[in-house]
Amino acid sequence: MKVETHELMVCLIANEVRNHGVVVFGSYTPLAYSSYMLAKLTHAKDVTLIGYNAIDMSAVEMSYFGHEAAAYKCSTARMDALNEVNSIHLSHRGTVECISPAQIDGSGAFNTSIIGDPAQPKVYLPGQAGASDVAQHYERMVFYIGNHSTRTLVPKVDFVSGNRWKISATERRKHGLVPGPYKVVTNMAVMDKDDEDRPFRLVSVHPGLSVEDVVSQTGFELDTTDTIVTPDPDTVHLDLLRTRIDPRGTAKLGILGGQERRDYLRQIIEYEWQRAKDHLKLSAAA
Amino acid sequence: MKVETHELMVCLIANEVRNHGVVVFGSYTPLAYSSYMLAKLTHAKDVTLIGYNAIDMSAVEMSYFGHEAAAYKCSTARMDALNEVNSIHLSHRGTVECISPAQIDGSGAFNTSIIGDPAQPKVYLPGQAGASDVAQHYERMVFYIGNHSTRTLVPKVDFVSGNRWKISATERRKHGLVPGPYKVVTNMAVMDKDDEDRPFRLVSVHPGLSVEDVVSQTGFELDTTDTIVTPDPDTVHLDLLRTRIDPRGTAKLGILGGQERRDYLRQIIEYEWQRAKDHLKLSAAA
Amino acid sequence: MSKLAPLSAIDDLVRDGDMVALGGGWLANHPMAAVRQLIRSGKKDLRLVSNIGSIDVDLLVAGDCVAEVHYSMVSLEAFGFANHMRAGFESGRVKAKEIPGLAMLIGLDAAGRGIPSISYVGPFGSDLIDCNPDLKRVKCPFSDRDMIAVRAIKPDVALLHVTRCDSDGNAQWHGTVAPDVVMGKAAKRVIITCEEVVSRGEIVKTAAATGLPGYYVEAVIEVPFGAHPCSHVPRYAMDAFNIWDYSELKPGDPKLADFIARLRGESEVEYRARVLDRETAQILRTLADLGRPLAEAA
Amino acid sequence: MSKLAPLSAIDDLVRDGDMVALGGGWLANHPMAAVRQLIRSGKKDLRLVSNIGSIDVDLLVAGDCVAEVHYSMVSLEAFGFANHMRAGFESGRVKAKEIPGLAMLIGLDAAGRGIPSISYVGPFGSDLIDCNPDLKRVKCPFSDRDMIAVRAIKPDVALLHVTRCDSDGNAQWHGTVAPDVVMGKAAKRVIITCEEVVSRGEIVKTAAATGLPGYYVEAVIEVPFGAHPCSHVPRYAMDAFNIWDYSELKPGDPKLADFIARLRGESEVEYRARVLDRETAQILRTLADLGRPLAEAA
Repeated sequence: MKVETHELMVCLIANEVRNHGVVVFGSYTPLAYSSYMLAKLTHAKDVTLIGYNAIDMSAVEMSYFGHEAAAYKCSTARMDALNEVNSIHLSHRGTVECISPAQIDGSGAFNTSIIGDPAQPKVYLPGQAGASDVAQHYERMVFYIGNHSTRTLVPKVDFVSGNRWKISATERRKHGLVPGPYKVVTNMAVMDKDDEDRPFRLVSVHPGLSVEDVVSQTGFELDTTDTIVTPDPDTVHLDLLRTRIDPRGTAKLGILGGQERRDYLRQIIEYEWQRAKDHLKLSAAA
Repeated sequence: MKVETHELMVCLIANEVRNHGVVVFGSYTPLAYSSYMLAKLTHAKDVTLIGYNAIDMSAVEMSYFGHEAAAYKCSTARMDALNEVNSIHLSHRGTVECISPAQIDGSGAFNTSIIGDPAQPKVYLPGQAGASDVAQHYERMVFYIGNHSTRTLVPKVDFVSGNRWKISATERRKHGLVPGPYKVVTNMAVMDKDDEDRPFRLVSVHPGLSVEDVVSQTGFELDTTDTIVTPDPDTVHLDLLRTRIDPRGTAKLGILGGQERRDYLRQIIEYEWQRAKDHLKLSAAA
Repeated sequence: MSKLAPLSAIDDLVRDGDMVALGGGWLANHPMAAVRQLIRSGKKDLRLVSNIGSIDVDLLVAGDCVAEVHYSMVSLEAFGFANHMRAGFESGRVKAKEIPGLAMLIGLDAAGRGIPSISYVGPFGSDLIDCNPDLKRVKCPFSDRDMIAVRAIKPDVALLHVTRCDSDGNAQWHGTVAPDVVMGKAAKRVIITCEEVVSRGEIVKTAAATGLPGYYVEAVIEVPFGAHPCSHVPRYAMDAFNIWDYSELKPGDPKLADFIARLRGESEVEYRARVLDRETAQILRTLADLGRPLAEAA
Repeated sequence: MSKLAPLSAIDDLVRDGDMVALGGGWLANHPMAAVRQLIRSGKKDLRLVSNIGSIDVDLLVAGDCVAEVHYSMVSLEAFGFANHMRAGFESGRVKAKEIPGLAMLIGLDAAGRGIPSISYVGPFGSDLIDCNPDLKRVKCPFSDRDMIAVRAIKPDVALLHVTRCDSDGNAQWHGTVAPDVVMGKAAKRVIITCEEVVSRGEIVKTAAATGLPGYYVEAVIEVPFGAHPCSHVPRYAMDAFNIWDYSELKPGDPKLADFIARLRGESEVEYRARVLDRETAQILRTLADLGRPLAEAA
């Protein structure tokens, strides 16, 4: 059974979701969403998922049009965007968040703001939303990158949208922050960083790739001492993902770019639109 | 038709409620509550009443046991005790509040905290709740005092629980505060103060009392230049108060003290308890 | 993971010397069953946080559980002063820490939001500011306006009584909520007592009414009439005769010792059996039912 | 006093140069009918406040109504970048003011609560701090901890779309509320558009669902499908094909001028007639209905 890259990434991220605390869904990131659903259905039944303003939702199917409405149908409370967000983001309640930045560098700084000279930016990116706050505070951070290259994993970001202010457990505790891992999961490899002064470790390279493949595509230093091959995902995870959580493969949007992403999205929305049409016809007939 | 003192006070306070903004009910103060209901039913239909955490309640009958439940049955929203209270108390939305302190002095300072030397208080009073914040910020403040005497209207309060920080319209505007009157309504008279440096004006003395009666019972200087006799309440107000808003006269609790208040309270609760018993019997019979 | 627990769980979840925030306000919806349990288990030196307290605070002082009270107001309202608290303060046995009402809420808010302090445009003229080490006169860093900084208030425990709750701790107040939610977010441990435990499905159907999500909550305890003798609208009105009798007990009165000993000697079920016969319970419900807006009353 | 108004009331309630906060988040529930009306009435130099914006912000820039955008994120999500906003920023025609998401919420919160600034434990390592005059590095006056002060953000107007509202402005969101409530409390004037105006009695029956009480609100405008092409769950899903077509328009494209001219030339009723035939409306409702939790989907 061939594991697709986005499936491998979903399962790797799902493992980062532990059975406590709160996970908030940010912008539409179906790769991350699928990971959260997978964890919620398996090893993290007690994690509180918050999607949009729906607190404590059950796992929902990753339907492009339907997941927002679904979240409200199975949640136990409504979140206001202020106190509750503060409370989760700043007060040690948020446990893991996934962010997909345009650039990340070896210091752990990431950029979702601009490309080029900050005084005269060449490109304006969407902005960091809550990422700058979350990366500083959360127990666990995962950056996922669908196109591992020296353009995304750069020597130095053009602009620091945010970073892991304090990284090592000692420093984090000293500043009142919860310690926890700082990881990067890409289409090629898994990396992590647990000290301000040491480089990212190359934890594993995905099956079929060599350490050298990864190092050559990475713009910053990697410690490759203990690098292994990324283990295959749990087959239960993979099966749940394919058959129940994300049967249309929306997670793949997370690793596609440009026109390829748009074409893939078009297929998904056409399929679901047609399904709604069929449903209407059936209801009318009944 | 003889007007009782508490009725006169209710009607005088009702006139201070204008047809805009928000009025929040604090502790159980049926004299003030009755005033708010009266205003809401007559000249201030657009004022927003908040009782307990029931926002935008309609006027309710001043039943001792029932008014809290009634508030929830006819309100359009629920107040959280934090942001909403901040928003009303600090951001120019609250329009009038009535407070009944143990002491008030000629500077406008009031005391609901302690009697005696602050280093070694002789008596601990209940505390100022939100009064210190409200007296500073609200457009209109009314202090009502059921036992006008030199023990309540004192030369200098033992402790400043709160005050009208800035009083004159000029000073208030300069400090970002909404200008508005600072009044005292007692069982004998009406007073107001509109300048830091000038004494309270004796606006009116209640029918049957002389200016001298009031001055001799007041521990601070009064400007009696334009003092008039307190006009009779509007008969529509009085009728509504007696027949619909407060048929059992709970407002009178606001001017009684000690054992007299307890005896009066006892009558009210016995009456209402019996009414509930009768209601149950009738329901059982039906 | 179910958080359902018996009332006795409070014996372990609250420790001597803890800072304990008490929900409810005025004579409405204080967590009285939890308060009684603190007395039964003989807790000592509690540091209470009460925004608008009444019989909850007074009874704990009468039961000799309290070292200090942080409050903006405590009284028995129409029934009179909180006599036992007053006597504790006046004798110096219990420390009085009055703080402006908004400052307390803002301090709790700060704790819940992980902010070490929040400044606001507080009561500059009040004598309560300069004698309180948790308040400080500061300037707005942008406008140079006067402000009062409030240090975060972090209770060890919050005791909150709600109408309905599921076993995960998703808590719904149908009536007066007072400072409960902000206390719940500020406290390290939240103990919910509720009139009724309901299924998750019931909560999902009425999610807009959930005031505190379950991830704040450590224990859920079902206690019918858990606010008695305070009100819990819309379910029941306050039990004024019960409060009346309590308010007749003066500090030093030998009857007070009997009163406390009786509370200590009975379980909550026995308490209900003693003070809430079938008729009284029905009357309390009817008194809440009879509260009506004026349009209907007319 | 009824606050009901026609959509054209926006022409007077929003002025050129106003700071305008836009509710909604992601591709959910932006106040799109109000946005279209701003374009129709040819507003200029608006200073937008958008927490997580998308087509709302982008369309206003495309319609040449905007001088600056305060945002923490704006994108068309899976559809791609907000191209017109980007072009505006990159050409210097529109000023970009990115601010951390929590800082924006805290600044709005401060305004609503009448506090000139609130400090928090913000992102110390971010380059967004030192270049922003509305953020400042400060110390907690008690603990000396590092904090970031956020100046109050006071929009002139907030445009918010809700599910149901009464004529007094008591507003209920049944689905995604995003930063709407905090924006509504911060703004000097609040304009509510709603799917449906309902009676006060309806609101009273469901009071727990009211997010913004009427005293914040200046005008209530009934506009069915007022969030279209964004979603308004649980009533309708986003109109992805409509957004798709919009996302194909590139800055400078002559079709863009036609697109804007067409919006300008038609009323909101005509807009609905054009883009929402009966079948499309039914499909959008069905797409929302078909969103289910997994237990049911299985």
